[in-house]
Amino acid sequence: MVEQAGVNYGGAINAALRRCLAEDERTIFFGEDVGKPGGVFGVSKGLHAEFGNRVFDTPISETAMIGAGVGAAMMGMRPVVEIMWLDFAMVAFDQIVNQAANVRYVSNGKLSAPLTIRTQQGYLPGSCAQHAQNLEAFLLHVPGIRVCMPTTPQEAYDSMMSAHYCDDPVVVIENRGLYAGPKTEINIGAEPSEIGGSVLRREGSDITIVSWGPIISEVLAAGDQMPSRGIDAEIIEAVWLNPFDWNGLIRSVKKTRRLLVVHEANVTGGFGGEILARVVEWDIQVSHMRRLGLPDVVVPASPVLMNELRPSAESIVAAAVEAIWCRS
Amino acid sequence: MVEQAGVNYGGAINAALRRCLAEDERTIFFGEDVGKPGGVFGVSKGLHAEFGNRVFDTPISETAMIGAGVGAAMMGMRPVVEIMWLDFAMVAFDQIVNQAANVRYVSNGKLSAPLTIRTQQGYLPGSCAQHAQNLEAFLLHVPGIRVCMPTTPQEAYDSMMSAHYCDDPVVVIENRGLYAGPKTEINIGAEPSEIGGSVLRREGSDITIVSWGPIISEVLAAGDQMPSRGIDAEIIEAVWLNPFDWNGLIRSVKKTRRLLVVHEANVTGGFGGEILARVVEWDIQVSHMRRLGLPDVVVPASPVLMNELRPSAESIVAAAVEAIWCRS
Amino acid sequence: MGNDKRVEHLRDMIEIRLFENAVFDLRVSGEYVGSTHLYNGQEAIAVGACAALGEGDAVFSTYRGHGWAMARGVPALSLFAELLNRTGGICEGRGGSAYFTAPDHGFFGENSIVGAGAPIAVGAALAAKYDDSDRVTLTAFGDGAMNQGAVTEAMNFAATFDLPVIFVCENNSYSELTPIRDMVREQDLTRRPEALGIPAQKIDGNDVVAVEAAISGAVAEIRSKSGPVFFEMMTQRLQGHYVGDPEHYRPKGEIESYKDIEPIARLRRELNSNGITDAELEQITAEASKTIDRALSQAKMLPGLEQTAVRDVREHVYG
Amino acid sequence: MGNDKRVEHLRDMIEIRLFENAVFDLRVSGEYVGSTHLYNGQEAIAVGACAALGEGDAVFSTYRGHGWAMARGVPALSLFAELLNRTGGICEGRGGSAYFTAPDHGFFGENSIVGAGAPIAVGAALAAKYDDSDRVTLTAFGDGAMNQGAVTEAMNFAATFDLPVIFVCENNSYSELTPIRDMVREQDLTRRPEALGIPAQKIDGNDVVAVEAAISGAVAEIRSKSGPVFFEMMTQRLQGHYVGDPEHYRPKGEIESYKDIEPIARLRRELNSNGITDAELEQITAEASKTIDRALSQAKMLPGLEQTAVRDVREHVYG
Ligand SMILES: Cc1ncc(C[n+]2csc(CCOP(=O)(O)OP(=O)(O)O)c2C)c(N)n1
Ligand SMILES: Cc1ncc(C[n+]2csc(CCOP(=O)(O)OP(=O)(O)O)c2C)c(N)n1
Ligand SMILES: [Mg+2]
Ligand SMILES: [Mg+2]
Repeated sequence: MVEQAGVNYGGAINAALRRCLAEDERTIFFGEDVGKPGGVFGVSKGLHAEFGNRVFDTPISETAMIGAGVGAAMMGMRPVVEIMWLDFAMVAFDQIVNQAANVRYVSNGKLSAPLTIRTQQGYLPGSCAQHAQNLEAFLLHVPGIRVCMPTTPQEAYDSMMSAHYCDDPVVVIENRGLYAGPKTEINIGAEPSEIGGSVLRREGSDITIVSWGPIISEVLAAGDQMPSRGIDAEIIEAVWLNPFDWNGLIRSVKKTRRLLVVHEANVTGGFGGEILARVVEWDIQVSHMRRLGLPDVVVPASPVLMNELRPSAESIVAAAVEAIWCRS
Repeated sequence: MVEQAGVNYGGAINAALRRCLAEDERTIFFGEDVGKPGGVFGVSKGLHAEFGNRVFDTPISETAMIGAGVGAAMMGMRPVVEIMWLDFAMVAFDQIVNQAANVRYVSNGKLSAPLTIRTQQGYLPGSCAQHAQNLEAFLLHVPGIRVCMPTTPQEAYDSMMSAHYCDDPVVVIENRGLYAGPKTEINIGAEPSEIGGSVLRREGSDITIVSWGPIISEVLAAGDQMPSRGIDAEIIEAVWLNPFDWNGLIRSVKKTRRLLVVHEANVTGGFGGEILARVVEWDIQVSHMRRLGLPDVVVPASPVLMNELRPSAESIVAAAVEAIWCRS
Repeated sequence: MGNDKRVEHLRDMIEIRLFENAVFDLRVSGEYVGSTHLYNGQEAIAVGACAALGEGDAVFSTYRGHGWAMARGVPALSLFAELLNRTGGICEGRGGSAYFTAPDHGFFGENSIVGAGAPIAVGAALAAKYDDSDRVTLTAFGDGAMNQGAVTEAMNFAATFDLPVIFVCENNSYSELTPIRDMVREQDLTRRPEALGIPAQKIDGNDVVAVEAAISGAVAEIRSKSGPVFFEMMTQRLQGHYVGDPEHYRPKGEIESYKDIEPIARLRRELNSNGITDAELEQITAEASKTIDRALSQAKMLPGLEQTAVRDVREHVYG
Repeated sequence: MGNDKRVEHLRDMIEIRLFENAVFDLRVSGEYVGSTHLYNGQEAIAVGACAALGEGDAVFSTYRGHGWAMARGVPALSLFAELLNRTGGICEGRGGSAYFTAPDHGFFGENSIVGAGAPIAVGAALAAKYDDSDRVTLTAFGDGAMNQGAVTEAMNFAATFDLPVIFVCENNSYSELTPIRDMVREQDLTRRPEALGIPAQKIDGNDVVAVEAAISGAVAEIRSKSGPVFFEMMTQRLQGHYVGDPEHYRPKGEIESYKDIEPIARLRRELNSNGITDAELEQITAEASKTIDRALSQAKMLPGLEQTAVRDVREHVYG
């Protein structure tokens, strides 16, 4: 039964969590301040009141939280654990890398850990170094962990639902700058789809730009500016990074023969390198490939400094112009 | 004053630690079982007896250990902290990613953290999943952390010395399979060199193979087998991964026009992708580039299974043959 | 507790001991490779504890967990097979010595990261609040693990939410190669859980009867909805931390000093004085020995992993 | 303690309060952006503690550390400048509200990862064993941080090696938006360090005199080579966890109930009854107000980061 709801990004996640809790008894949801206070970003508002002790606040113990998620999932629950910032998961990274990721493989499939870790990341103006990193590349180097980064209300709703019904650990990386965004009508109630998939955000023929996370809005803005420079960009949002929609990417690159990857993470060791490497290894003939991301620097707190570093519509347009005019 | 010493890999590290402790009062060295027992792998044998409480055993508290290293370094010491397996650093990853890495940048250079973390990693036959990962790519995505992976006694000695005198945090990744290797004559006592640098392990003209870690021995064996297949490989060992010797790599690739990266880490998100991406971005004309690594799988304990997965001289030769004959 | 039950415990402990001895030989002779941590000397803890648990209860141990797996009823055959790269191994070769896992037997596995099993066990206990079971979860870890933050976090989490979990600290006096007494200032480890509001008790971990009694009591309390309980079980290991450990750090004569207090010797003596004859005791050992020998020879006859598991080596993986 | 010293403490506390009020206004009006955690209500702890420390001692705080920076003597000007994206900011804009760092003042910085500062402080204390200093290190963290494994590990490490460090837990009864009492079973947090062998004491953290006395005592003991000490300082915060926190979780009337016990009101009352007149007290406030106002207007006149720091934005970085 597909219904519509007018929600913003945070509201969409709230709606998805509510639905998981309502329709699936195995769901529990916990994290710091997510219960009675309804979450530092208000995302879980009302859930504790509605679902009682299935939604609860935890001590500031990320290792215990994620570990408890792994253990509960092993016993057949479908826990959703909120880690307030992905940066904070570093104190508990063992529970993701060495524990959650291994459960199914090492037990030869006798156990699984259908755990969803909801978290958010990224630099907003004024974020300090320890609250500003884009760390998806770490997770993408861990076999056994699935990762998505929704940026619209519909994507957020859908990916939370897919993550919940996935039989393996999924990290859903949200962004605090999006929670209070504009309301849009989204479909709710449809059968959750399998994890995976990308969204074609703009069709074009000259260059493929693949991106993920909130920087996609800069990419889209850049895409809109490009026609005036004679460039027609195709823009793919990789909502799911694992599994990644390689087929969609290949199709597009075969058409445009040019590729630009834009991510907010530091360039070196970021997932952009993986994408370029795969295009090379698959022998797709391209005339130009580049990455755009944060230079290899810790994020400074001052927005004045941060703005010098972060990719922007401007730098994205410039990269596209270079791809088309300087090197074709 | 350059002297010679006949040491194996473990002995070389022991010699370097002894020298740091002897010539630099700021040196302290601690970790689990490194003091009185002399280390689980015997690498620190005799150091506690010689240097007393400057070499000591710690509780099994990696977060406290690395944190203590960061704090002591901030106060002007030159601590060396041993983390028995890099896998175990996952319980304390915050202290590397969010703490050590930030000290100099965020304080605008008023503080630094000249800390050396000695650790080792990798899969040997029978290693269980949690003692088998090759995690260098995580560290290479963290601006502010330096990384090296020595594999010979001389490299181990030199990189430990360079790490010690580096003013920023360095992770020295060793390998337990190498510690008890054959003794060789190495130079000790020379002025420590700056961090960085690679070693040209074989000169050749047909294909550049860049690799790091103990898999280099498979690469070298493969290189020896290749002439019979009409291939003359150039083999670069990237002893330092950050800073990486990009110039050395470029020089070689410009000559051979073919590149193969071999690492033991999982392929997806591994540092091989970064290398291919850079070659692309620097517009170096190549006819063929590939990566070889562990497929995206948790390491199984049984050597029978593990051997199906790990790169070997055989698979390296095959990759080179493909590069030369199927696609030039 | 009557003699019958004691005899059963003795048999179980001897089987574990003989299993481990066999493992030692296999490892030393190179019939398999990989890091191996034996349970010799600590058998009373797993055997006593598992005797007090029900089928539906969940056990999480560390890498030093062969004894726990066996005490949960996992057949020695499937453990030998796991080590010897045979199909039919408990994890088809993916787990190995340090990662035995048998959920069918309520054994949710070993764990090779010190302290990491405790939070996961707490999660299993958390699940019991919602899944209408009366499952009790037990997690075992060493003295050294007490210094790993994960264990404190897990205990506090369990205390805060009154979770049905039993923490068993097997204090064998060493954290790997270093005496625990040198790595803590306060020697009484039960003070830590107490400081978190968890009732805690020191138990003679060499006394299988005492162990069973302690865990039985805890299980009864927990099933009637009380929160976590902690036991520090005092014991010793009778060999190196791992197979191959030269034990240079071990004071001379230490192992000999355990000769009479280690759990099997102790229980034999007790049964002796309860009227069980030496001949009867030898009979038990002989039977246990047969059981283990048979399991080993059966395991050796299983097909190698080459034939099956290799084909599926990438299954259950998500790159 | 005489009136003079009390008056000095009052002035310091008021300066911090007014600094934080100014910061609140700047943040709310959007003159700068970024997460900001104010110290209002907890001033007696930083002021009392820093009064007991010497120049060569080292302080590590959390993100709620503006008061600690000021109590260590870091000029308000350089803190305002840091927030307002001006050159001359204490970290030239790289640190921001949550990462003030001023080693010249023995202030080794804020830290925005809960609990992470404790192990680092322990490292600074470790260094003092070797560097011939008699440095005492003090690390402050919140009640909620007690549940972070890092803090237990740090305390145990310090206890095991008798390190010269003072752990100050500022118990303001909330971990962000959640009452600490709901997140622990045992309410007395001093039991935790005690269980690790660390002497621990609860202190009225609103009483600057009591705080100074406690820390002075600890410093004296530590300088004569005793090990770590722990204080749970009972206090309250007088506003949200961060600027912008709507504080829905806060029971009605709670803040009002603090009116008379919060440290500034308390000390004013005390001085009043010691014979200091209201007029004299107002005079102190007026002077403090002038100091802070002047610092702010000076900061606003500093050149923006655009002019200098931007050029060097990639310096000290190692990609
Ligand atoms: C996080 C982590 N640190 C270090 C190790 C290495 N290690 C394995 S066992 C062990 C000693 C554990 O001692 P204890 O907890 O007393 O257990 P025991 O081995 O005595 O059973 C250590 C340090 C590890 N596996 N994980
Ligand atoms: C590891 C980690 N987890 C969570 C957070 C988010 N967080 C920031 S402050 C805070 C509350 C801390 O409470 P407490 O320790 O009592 O200090 P207070 O804020 O009251 O001073 C939380 C949960 C964080 N910064 N780091
Ligand atoms: Mg032990
Ligand atoms: Mg608090």
